[in-house]
Amino acid sequence: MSLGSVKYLIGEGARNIRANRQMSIASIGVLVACMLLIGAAVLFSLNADAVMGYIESQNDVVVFVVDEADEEEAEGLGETLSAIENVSSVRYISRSEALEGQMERLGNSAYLMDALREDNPLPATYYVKVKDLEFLADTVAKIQALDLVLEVNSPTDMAATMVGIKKAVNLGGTAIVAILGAVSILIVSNTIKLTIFNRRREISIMKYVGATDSFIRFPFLVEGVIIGLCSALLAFGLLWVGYYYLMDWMSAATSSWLQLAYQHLIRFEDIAYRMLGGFCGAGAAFGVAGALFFVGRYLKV
Amino acid sequence: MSLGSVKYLIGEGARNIRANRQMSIASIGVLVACMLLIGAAVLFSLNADAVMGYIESQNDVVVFVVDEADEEEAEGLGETLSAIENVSSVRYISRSEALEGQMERLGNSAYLMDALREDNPLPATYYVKVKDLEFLADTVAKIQALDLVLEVNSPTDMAATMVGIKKAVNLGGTAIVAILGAVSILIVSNTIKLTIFNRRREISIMKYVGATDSFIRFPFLVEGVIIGLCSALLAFGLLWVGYYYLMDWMSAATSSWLQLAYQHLIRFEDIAYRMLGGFCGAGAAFGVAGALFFVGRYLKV
Amino acid sequence: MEAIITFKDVSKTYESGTHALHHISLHVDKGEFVFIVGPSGAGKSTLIKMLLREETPTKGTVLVNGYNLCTMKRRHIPAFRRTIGVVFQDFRLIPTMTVYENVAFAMQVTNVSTKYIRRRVPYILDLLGLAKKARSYPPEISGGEQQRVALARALVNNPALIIADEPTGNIDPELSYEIVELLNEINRCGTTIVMVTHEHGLVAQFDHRVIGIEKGRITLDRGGKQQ
Amino acid sequence: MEAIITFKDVSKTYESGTHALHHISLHVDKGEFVFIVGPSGAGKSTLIKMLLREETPTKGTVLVNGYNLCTMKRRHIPAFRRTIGVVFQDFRLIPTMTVYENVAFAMQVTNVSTKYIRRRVPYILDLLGLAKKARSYPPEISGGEQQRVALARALVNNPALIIADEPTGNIDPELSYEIVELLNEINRCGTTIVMVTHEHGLVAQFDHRVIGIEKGRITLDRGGKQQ
Ligand SMILES: Nc1ncnc2c1ncn2[C@@H]1O[C@H](COP(=O)(O)OP(=O)(O)OP(=O)(O)O)[C@@H](O)[C@H]1O
Ligand SMILES: Nc1ncnc2c1ncn2[C@@H]1O[C@H](COP(=O)(O)OP(=O)(O)OP(=O)(O)O)[C@@H](O)[C@H]1O
Ligand SMILES: [Mg+2]
Ligand SMILES: [Mg+2]
Repeated sequence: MSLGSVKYLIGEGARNIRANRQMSIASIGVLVACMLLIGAAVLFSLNADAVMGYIESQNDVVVFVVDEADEEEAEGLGETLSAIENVSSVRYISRSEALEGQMERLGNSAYLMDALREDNPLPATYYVKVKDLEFLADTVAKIQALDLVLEVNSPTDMAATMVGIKKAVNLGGTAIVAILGAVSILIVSNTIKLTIFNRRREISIMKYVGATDSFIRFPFLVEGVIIGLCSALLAFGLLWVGYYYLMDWMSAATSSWLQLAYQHLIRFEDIAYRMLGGFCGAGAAFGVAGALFFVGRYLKV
Repeated sequence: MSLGSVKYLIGEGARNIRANRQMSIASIGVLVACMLLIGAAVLFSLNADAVMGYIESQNDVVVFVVDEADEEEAEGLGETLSAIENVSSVRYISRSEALEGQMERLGNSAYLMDALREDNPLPATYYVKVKDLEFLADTVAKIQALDLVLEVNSPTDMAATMVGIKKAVNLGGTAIVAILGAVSILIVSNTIKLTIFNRRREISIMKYVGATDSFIRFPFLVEGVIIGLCSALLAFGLLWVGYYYLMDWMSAATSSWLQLAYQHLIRFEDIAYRMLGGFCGAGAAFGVAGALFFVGRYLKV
Repeated sequence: MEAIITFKDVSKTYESGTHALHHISLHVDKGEFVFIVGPSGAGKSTLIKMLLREETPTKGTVLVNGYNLCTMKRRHIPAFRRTIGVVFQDFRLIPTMTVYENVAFAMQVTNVSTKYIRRRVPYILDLLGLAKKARSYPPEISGGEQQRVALARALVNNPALIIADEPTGNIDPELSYEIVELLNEINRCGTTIVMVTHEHGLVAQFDHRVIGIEKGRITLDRGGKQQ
Repeated sequence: MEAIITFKDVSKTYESGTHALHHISLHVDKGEFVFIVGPSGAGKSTLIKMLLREETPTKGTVLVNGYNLCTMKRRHIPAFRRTIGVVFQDFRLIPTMTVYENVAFAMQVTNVSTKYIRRRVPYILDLLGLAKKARSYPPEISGGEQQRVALARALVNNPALIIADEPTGNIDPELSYEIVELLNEINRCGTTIVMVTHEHGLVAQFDHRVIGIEKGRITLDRGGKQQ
């Protein structure tokens, strides 16, 4: 194809968008709708993941130190604990601190424990945070094997739950995005089919005048890619604005729970480039699919 | 219109589906996709709600009874508590039971508490479940005002969180369904537009031959309603099958968390009728919208 | 005699700026047979479209079959159009309906009984030599056959006024003659006929009124000898 | 002389079961001007569609411009079609393109320079009296004008073979004569022309070869006196 032809064909693609205004607008509407859905699902699942990660990190393994250990030995244990692979942080609570904590927890009924002040039955304690709850059992076994350790209480059930939820969130998020993706492909390809079906006569006339398949396809490709990219930009913009409004609303929320979640939400900028890239890719794919797969059947004349 | 005409027009509607096979299939595809999305969102949010409701119901208000109360008086308090409006159930733990519970919770370190056996410092306790966490503060105030009540420990923070999460789930669920609904309407109406745009020439010819607007619209209505109802049944069936497979998978899951969730999921039969009704309504609306709103613009010849 | 078509000083300018008709005034009486002739682009089809209210005049008044097409309400248009049978220059057949259905459709809109439709449509198709093509779709038949289907649709309701825009453009001379003969027959029973044609042969053979249009103006209006 | 069109015992039966052509054998030499006549539904358009490979024969062989249309590969069809200029009976103009664009499109597919297109298209439109309609869309022009656009598109590439299926059906006799005169002129420069027509007047005026088709069979093949 000569340069003149290519210029002409690109011009044709742009002209077709105007000539088939009704169809172009309908296609853009459908595309934007689908991209918005997928974008929202991706944002939601990334955020759920982030929040779950934070909640997970809040779980402690409680290590009781034998009463015989003095302060120095206890500190040594702390260092040993920190050195274990899966341990991310270690917090020490001495025996008296432990008692006070216990009393505090009882609230107004704390005086019930006053009797214990003289003969503190509570052991010194290490609160250990692990990096990955999935390998909790391993880590607990390692700690248990250490000297000076009286007892290890690990949130095994909580850990199982958290690991379960996190897996569910991951799996669910992926599944939702995949399902939305599949549904979108179905919807979008049906829309392309309808749009091209509308122009089957035009396509056949072009063939009768001696146009090659690629000569007919190219403007469809240009047209589809332009429509796809416009939709991508529109969807991206709408999602950005919508996300900012949502963040704004959450930052103003009084619920401590929402506040907590808010602090661990990802910022739009963090995934903006990838999302824009994905949208543009999907938009361009729209043009390619239309020109390559759906125009084809009407070219056989 | 005569009966003969009505029969003819219904026949026309059915015939058009076959005559415009490509468009009919595309429309059904788009409709089914949209209905599946909305149905899945509704199922998800109803289930999330049910599971949250269960978790919420696990929260106890702890009522400590004054040491002076004897067994009989304590029982009387139980009845009084049960009579309070927002209270759903009441569980009594005597002083010795309380101590044993405490020791059990300490696990292997229980012997630390052995010393307390003689002079049990723990009070008898009522674990009170409330119906609605939102009115927890009220209920707690009422309990506090009762005789024989030493102290009330209520999960206020937990309650606030739970209420927050439940609100978020409700709001989120409604929002998702609403957004999906809006997006679906956009997609579906664009599809109707394209389908009817495809037949604008046919419509104008009918007008030139002397057909009234309603004579042209009626077959479109019949056609749309048939397509809508077929899509509704298809979507309903797919959702049913999908839900059953999901339930099957969850029931076989080893995670205790998934098991717990599974036991509180709603059964498909519980909402099947309403969902089928909703789908059929939406499907019929598809036909009506097509015939009333979108055919109109091409009738003006 | 009573006028069935009256044009009073009608002008038509299309949105594109083309002046298709200039100050046309015209009377056609009930029962007349009128040929309209003129070069390509003269405004013949525009005139025909005006009779059907497919286009409305930019200026002037059009009265057809007792309806004032310039002031009539939109909801009265269908009833008005049913009083007219039209053959369009571009046929305007519905491609998703068979030949039979295309013709039957024009009857269905008038609310006549199904039984009558079942008898009438085959009769008309047979009259125009289309009996074998009843179950074909328009894209599957020849140009002349399509044109005859359009004619069948115009005739099927026994309208008081038949308007035909080149009904024989795709038909061989022998069949054309037969078709105009058929229209002539129908005309004798009292139906008014307005026919646009390029075939001077036909115009000469059937001695009817001839209206000539050139560049949007009437340049000829010659009564046939019957008048 | 060298044959540009050869039909060897060609039969065509449509899917609907219609036998449109029966054992047609036919030679057209380079530089000939052939009229094809026959009643409606005789199979003239089917023959024309065969020449373009719009339809393929059920039996027999068609050779056009050196291509064997029955065995040729799908990817060679466009190149083949560019060697032919066709006027379709139903015009086949693209409704979303202006008159100018419709004609220019036929040149764009042949890869000629934009400069040449810009000079050639207005020239051809002017030749057919369409200069003023260049920027109109097909639905906005008269039937005869549309037909002339179809003709302009067929002529614009200076093809070796021009096939015209009733190119004057919607055009008044004077202009029809001029158009056939134009084709005659083109023919004199060596272009082969095959034209289906119903107008016996034209056939008589231009003394060329006439092929008559009836019920799918050649019933007449009369050479013009030039031969
Ligand atoms: N919809 C339209 N919009 C703009 N201009 C139009 C439209 N229809 C027709 N015209 C123009 O109006 C003029 C008259 O057109 P009309 O169709 O009435 O001609 P005609 O006499 O029927 O010609 P023909 O014999 O070729 O059918 C022509 O110049 C044509 O281009
Ligand atoms: N696509 C098709 N499918 C089935 N039958 C067809 C098809 N096209 C044409 N026919 C039939 O084949 C026969 C010949 O048709 P053709 O179009 O060749 O006639 P024609 O000579 O061009 O007539 P006209 O002068 O009316 O245009 C007719 O009976 C027609 O109904
Ligand atoms: Mg006309
Ligand atoms: Mg033909």
